[in-house]
Amino acid sequence: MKAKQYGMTIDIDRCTGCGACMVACAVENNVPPVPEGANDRKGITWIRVFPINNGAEWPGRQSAFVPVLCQQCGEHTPCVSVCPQQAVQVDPATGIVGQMPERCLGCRYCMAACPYHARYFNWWDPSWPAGMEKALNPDVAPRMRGVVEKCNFCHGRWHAAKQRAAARGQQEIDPADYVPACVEACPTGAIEFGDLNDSQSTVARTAGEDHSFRLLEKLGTDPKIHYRSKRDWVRRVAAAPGKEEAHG
Amino acid sequence: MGTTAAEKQFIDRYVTPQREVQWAVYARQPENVYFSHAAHVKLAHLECSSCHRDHGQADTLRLYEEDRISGYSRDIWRDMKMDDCVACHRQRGIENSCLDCHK
Amino acid sequence: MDKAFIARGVRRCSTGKFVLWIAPWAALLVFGLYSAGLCLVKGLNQTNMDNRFVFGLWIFLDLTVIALGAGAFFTGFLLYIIKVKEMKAVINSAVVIGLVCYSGAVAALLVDVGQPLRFWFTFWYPNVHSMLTEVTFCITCYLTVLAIEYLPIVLRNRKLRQVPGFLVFEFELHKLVYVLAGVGTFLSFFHQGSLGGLFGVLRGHPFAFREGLAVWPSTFFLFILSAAAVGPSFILLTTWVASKISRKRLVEAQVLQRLGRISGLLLTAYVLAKTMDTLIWINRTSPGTGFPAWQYYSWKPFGTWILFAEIVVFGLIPALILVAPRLRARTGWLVSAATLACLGIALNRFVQTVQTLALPTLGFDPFLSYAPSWQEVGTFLGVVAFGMLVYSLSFRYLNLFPQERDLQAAAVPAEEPVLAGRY
Amino acid sequence: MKATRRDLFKFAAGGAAGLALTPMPWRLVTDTALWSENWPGIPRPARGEIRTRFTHCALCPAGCPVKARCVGDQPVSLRGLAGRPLCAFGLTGHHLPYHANRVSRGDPEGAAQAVRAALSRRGANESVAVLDLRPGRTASWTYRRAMGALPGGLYLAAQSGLPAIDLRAAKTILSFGVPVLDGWGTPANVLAARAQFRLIEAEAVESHTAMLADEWLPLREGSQDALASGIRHILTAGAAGIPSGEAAERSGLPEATIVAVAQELARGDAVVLAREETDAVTELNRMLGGRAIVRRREAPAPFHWTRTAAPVTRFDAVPDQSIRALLIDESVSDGYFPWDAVERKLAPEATVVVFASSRAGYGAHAGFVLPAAVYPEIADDIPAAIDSTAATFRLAVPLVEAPATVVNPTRFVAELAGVDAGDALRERANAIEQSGRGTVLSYTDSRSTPLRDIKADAFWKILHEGGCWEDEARDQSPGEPRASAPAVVAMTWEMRMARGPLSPLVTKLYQESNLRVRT
Repeated sequence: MKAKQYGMTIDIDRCTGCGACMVACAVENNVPPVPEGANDRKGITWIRVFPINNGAEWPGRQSAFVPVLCQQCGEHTPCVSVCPQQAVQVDPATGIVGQMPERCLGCRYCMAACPYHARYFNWWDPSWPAGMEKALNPDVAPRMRGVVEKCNFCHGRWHAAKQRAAARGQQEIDPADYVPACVEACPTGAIEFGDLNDSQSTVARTAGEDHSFRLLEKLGTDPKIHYRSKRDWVRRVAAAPGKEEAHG
Repeated sequence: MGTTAAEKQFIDRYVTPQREVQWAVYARQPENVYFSHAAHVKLAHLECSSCHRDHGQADTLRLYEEDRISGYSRDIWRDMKMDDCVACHRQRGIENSCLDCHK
Repeated sequence: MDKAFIARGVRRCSTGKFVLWIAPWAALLVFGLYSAGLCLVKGLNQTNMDNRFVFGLWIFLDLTVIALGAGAFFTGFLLYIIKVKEMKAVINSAVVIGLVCYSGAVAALLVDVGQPLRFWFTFWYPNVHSMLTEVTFCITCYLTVLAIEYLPIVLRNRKLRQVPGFLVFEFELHKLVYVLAGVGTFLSFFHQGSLGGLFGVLRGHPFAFREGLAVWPSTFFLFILSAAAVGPSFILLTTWVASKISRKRLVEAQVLQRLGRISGLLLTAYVLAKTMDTLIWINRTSPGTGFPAWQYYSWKPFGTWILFAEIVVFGLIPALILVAPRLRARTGWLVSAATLACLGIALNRFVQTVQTLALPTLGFDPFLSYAPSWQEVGTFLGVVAFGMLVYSLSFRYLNLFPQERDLQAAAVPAEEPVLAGRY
Repeated sequence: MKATRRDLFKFAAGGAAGLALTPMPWRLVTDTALWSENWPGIPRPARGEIRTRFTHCALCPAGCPVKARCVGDQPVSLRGLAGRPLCAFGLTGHHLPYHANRVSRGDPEGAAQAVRAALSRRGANESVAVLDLRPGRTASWTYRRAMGALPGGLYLAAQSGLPAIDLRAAKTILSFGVPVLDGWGTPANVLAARAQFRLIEAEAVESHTAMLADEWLPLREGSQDALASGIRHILTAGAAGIPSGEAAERSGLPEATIVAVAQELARGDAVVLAREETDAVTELNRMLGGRAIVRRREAPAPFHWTRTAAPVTRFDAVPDQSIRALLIDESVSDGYFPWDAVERKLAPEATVVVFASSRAGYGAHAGFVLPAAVYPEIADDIPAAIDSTAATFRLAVPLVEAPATVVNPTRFVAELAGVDAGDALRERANAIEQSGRGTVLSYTDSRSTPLRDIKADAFWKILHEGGCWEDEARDQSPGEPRASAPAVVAMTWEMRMARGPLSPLVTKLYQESNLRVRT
């Protein structure tokens, strides 16, 4: 089987900041709601949409939304090398950076290492309103308190696709059969998903387009999430490392 | 049905009050394991007995044992441990990263 | 009433007085245990750390305390490997300090992880590429070494040595001391370094990221050097404080000065190295990752003053004082210089941990601030109290300062027949 | 021999050393680590056969088609169909039965008696009324029939015979605070038409729509009419409205901007949308006379319903202090009246009964709160959205079993009035089927067939297994812009946030992130 490099291209100009991706992700991956009073820094959102603006006042003011999820770094993957007990691993077959909650000690070193803040810690044991645990997705195991978790391109769906392929007696999964929840949920089709190694795939094409960039590219972590915007200020704010202007 | 004492008891306990039977599964893997029988039977053509013991042949079932602290079936820790999965995968040269089997 | 336990020939305050001194620390320890217990039972939601500020007070504490505890291995190194005889006067105290610091740090670490029940995973499934693995292994090993080094000191207690078996054991153990010192030194060099590496390898945080030799970023070596430099200062400081509190002369003056001198020399070397490292970082490393270095200091309150304070106020100045014989000779200068040095190391560790996490990386990140919750502070204080208790008890019942008795005898002649001192 | 203290120490030390050699400590270490994987507090998702079921989202009139992934009968995730995406609320619809402030029990008998008592002591010009927060449903017909049968019965609704907005016919849209790009109308339609129309969003705060609009006019709070009539003044060359200077003065916008907007509207095919439609807005629309405002034909209903049904009374047309007993169906709502507006209409000591699934609504003020089923627990049809030019008939079918305690509002009201509610949805379906108009789209095989080629039972089956009837788009005669606005507040994002019911996961949008602001 040829090794895949699953990746995404996100068209910022298409994102309406509706938040469907965030909610769909939480539903798909059994991410619990935070307890009352917890803030945005203690909650878990595998994909998070940041509102940004060009810092100007009306009429010059412009705003946009940047969805940020695990960038699935392919090189010097910051979180992999730091984990003291091999709870993080880049799957050679898919290029997906996997996090193993059951192996995780909860030292949070990987979170400190991640420049995208795409990793989340379970500060509480997961809890859903009475009865709602019936509505959990059987393909994803709920995590326990005290471990780190993150986006893994809806790996439950990858398993399901594998399963269907196997039932058909095939090894390879059908690309159309495996799409992460956020991609599926996005009403404007701002997010494209596919195999970057496959030159036929949409992502492989759009990733190379003009106006496309990656977050903190200069860190040399070779992220597999490519962003795109025709607006210069968006590229400036989103691509540039920590500037004082334009905070969400 | 209900001829033997056991069957009768079963009917009184579960069928009549329509209660779900809490089946004790020897091979119940932990929640974080994704196991596809299709992949192992249809693609790899494994015999059932190669993982599950020869329940087919036996006419009595072993007692189900469960670890008091971890709550896992003892069978898993006997011959369905992760090490066993990994060993077999290695042997057959199937790529094994955590995410292959863990969900 | 506990006279039987107190070493011959030294004076200790009355039991009642001692209990009074112990009591508040004991209370603090209990409070610390309670806060730590909360974090263990209810989970880390008890802290004010969050997904962005993943490390807080505790990691800062660990790094600082371990740096200060370096006095233990370094004094041992000086005494047994380089044969600096003066160190004999403080080695026991140094060992206790080391033990206190390291056990405290390890305790704090155990509370800091989300799944303490899985602490052994690191040993069972180690990832050899992780600096944290290195730290964990070295610190646990070194803690064992310290315990073994501590044992003979305990066994030499007046009461315990009545057990013949102990005496023999202690004697045998003492032969090992050189080996232990060697091993301790080796381990310490490594984990002090890897503690530095911990943040130096974070290419995700260009503020902390450093290039270096092979797998080790420059901070690896800077941490070794700084720890070695400040260790003696801290021993100096603690000895001085102990003698002030107990109102006794514990060591001869030149011992402290010797400590100060060593500390000063190393500190000078450290300041030079640190300066060079900073320059390289500002001009090459940081820009290379797309982050102009000025940017880090554009976030109040972390202005460039912090860099200045770290290198000059708490680095260069104490270094100069300590290397200057005339200043060193004056206790006031000596002690305050040592204090500055210790504060400097704390500031450096603070910058490494807290400032690194506070600075934004993405263009649309906010600058973060964080204040520890009372549970965190409680645990922190618990560790401090634990240290005070162990040290106080050791000071009272064990022979931490071999010179004390002679100084005592010299001060008060014929207190009791001099011969009585040699058993 | 007697044991000394030292022996005790020895024993302890020996015991500790010995224990370390047994497997006990090691097993303990392993098992506790395993226990940390499934200690109490970590729920176990149910396993079972994966099924797919179709329904329609009843949370707003968009009524988006829903593809539910179920384990056994329990839906575990909802998805839209290709090109018909779900919003954040729709995606979490299957959580609503478990939402936090759900009304669990009530006192139906007590409520019924109270209403009957109220009826008996009803004054000459006092009325008993049903307030329907989602008019245009089959349930609404049942209410109207019931009220028609009751002496002094009134059927109250926010709007009647609303004109539809045909986005395809609009080139320029001036919106006063309407979240056009943030959940208004049918998102799929809006997205499809987005490329063709230019959106000018006049709103005091920078809402999501304001961010995404082609132009944002940050006018002062409450200066909507000023801007509207200012524009009118320009378009009529000073014949009507207020001078643009004054408009600029009051709205806080540069005069040049207002003029530019006016000119843009003048280019034709422009429509003005407003969250609160006032005369100024209506006048402006009438003047622009865009083709975007069209009249929509209602879906057919059984003849005997239309004969016996009470007329739709606009809520604000009811005289004050005249309602003796008020029944409010809050189980689904596309907008609501502020409570003080409702209170004004009530007679002293009036009886108020609220059917609600969430405690966040009128329940606080009502004498009786009866638990109602929530989507997706109940079969209900969804009225056509404001931007659909043709009538539609689609069902939200139950995916989850409703708790035993819930009360069916329509049945309750019908029994009260002695009207036989029967299987209203089925009757309606038959009526539509007899009309033979329009086409039926089935989601299971995504085929659309003319209704006349389908038998009644087949039609009913399709409606239940995921299918939708759409009227043929005839009669596009321009609709009359509404004269004056009822004091209804449209169900915007903020409203949903405030009144619920909500999935606990929606907190991701405003608590675990700062994407949305909860007001």
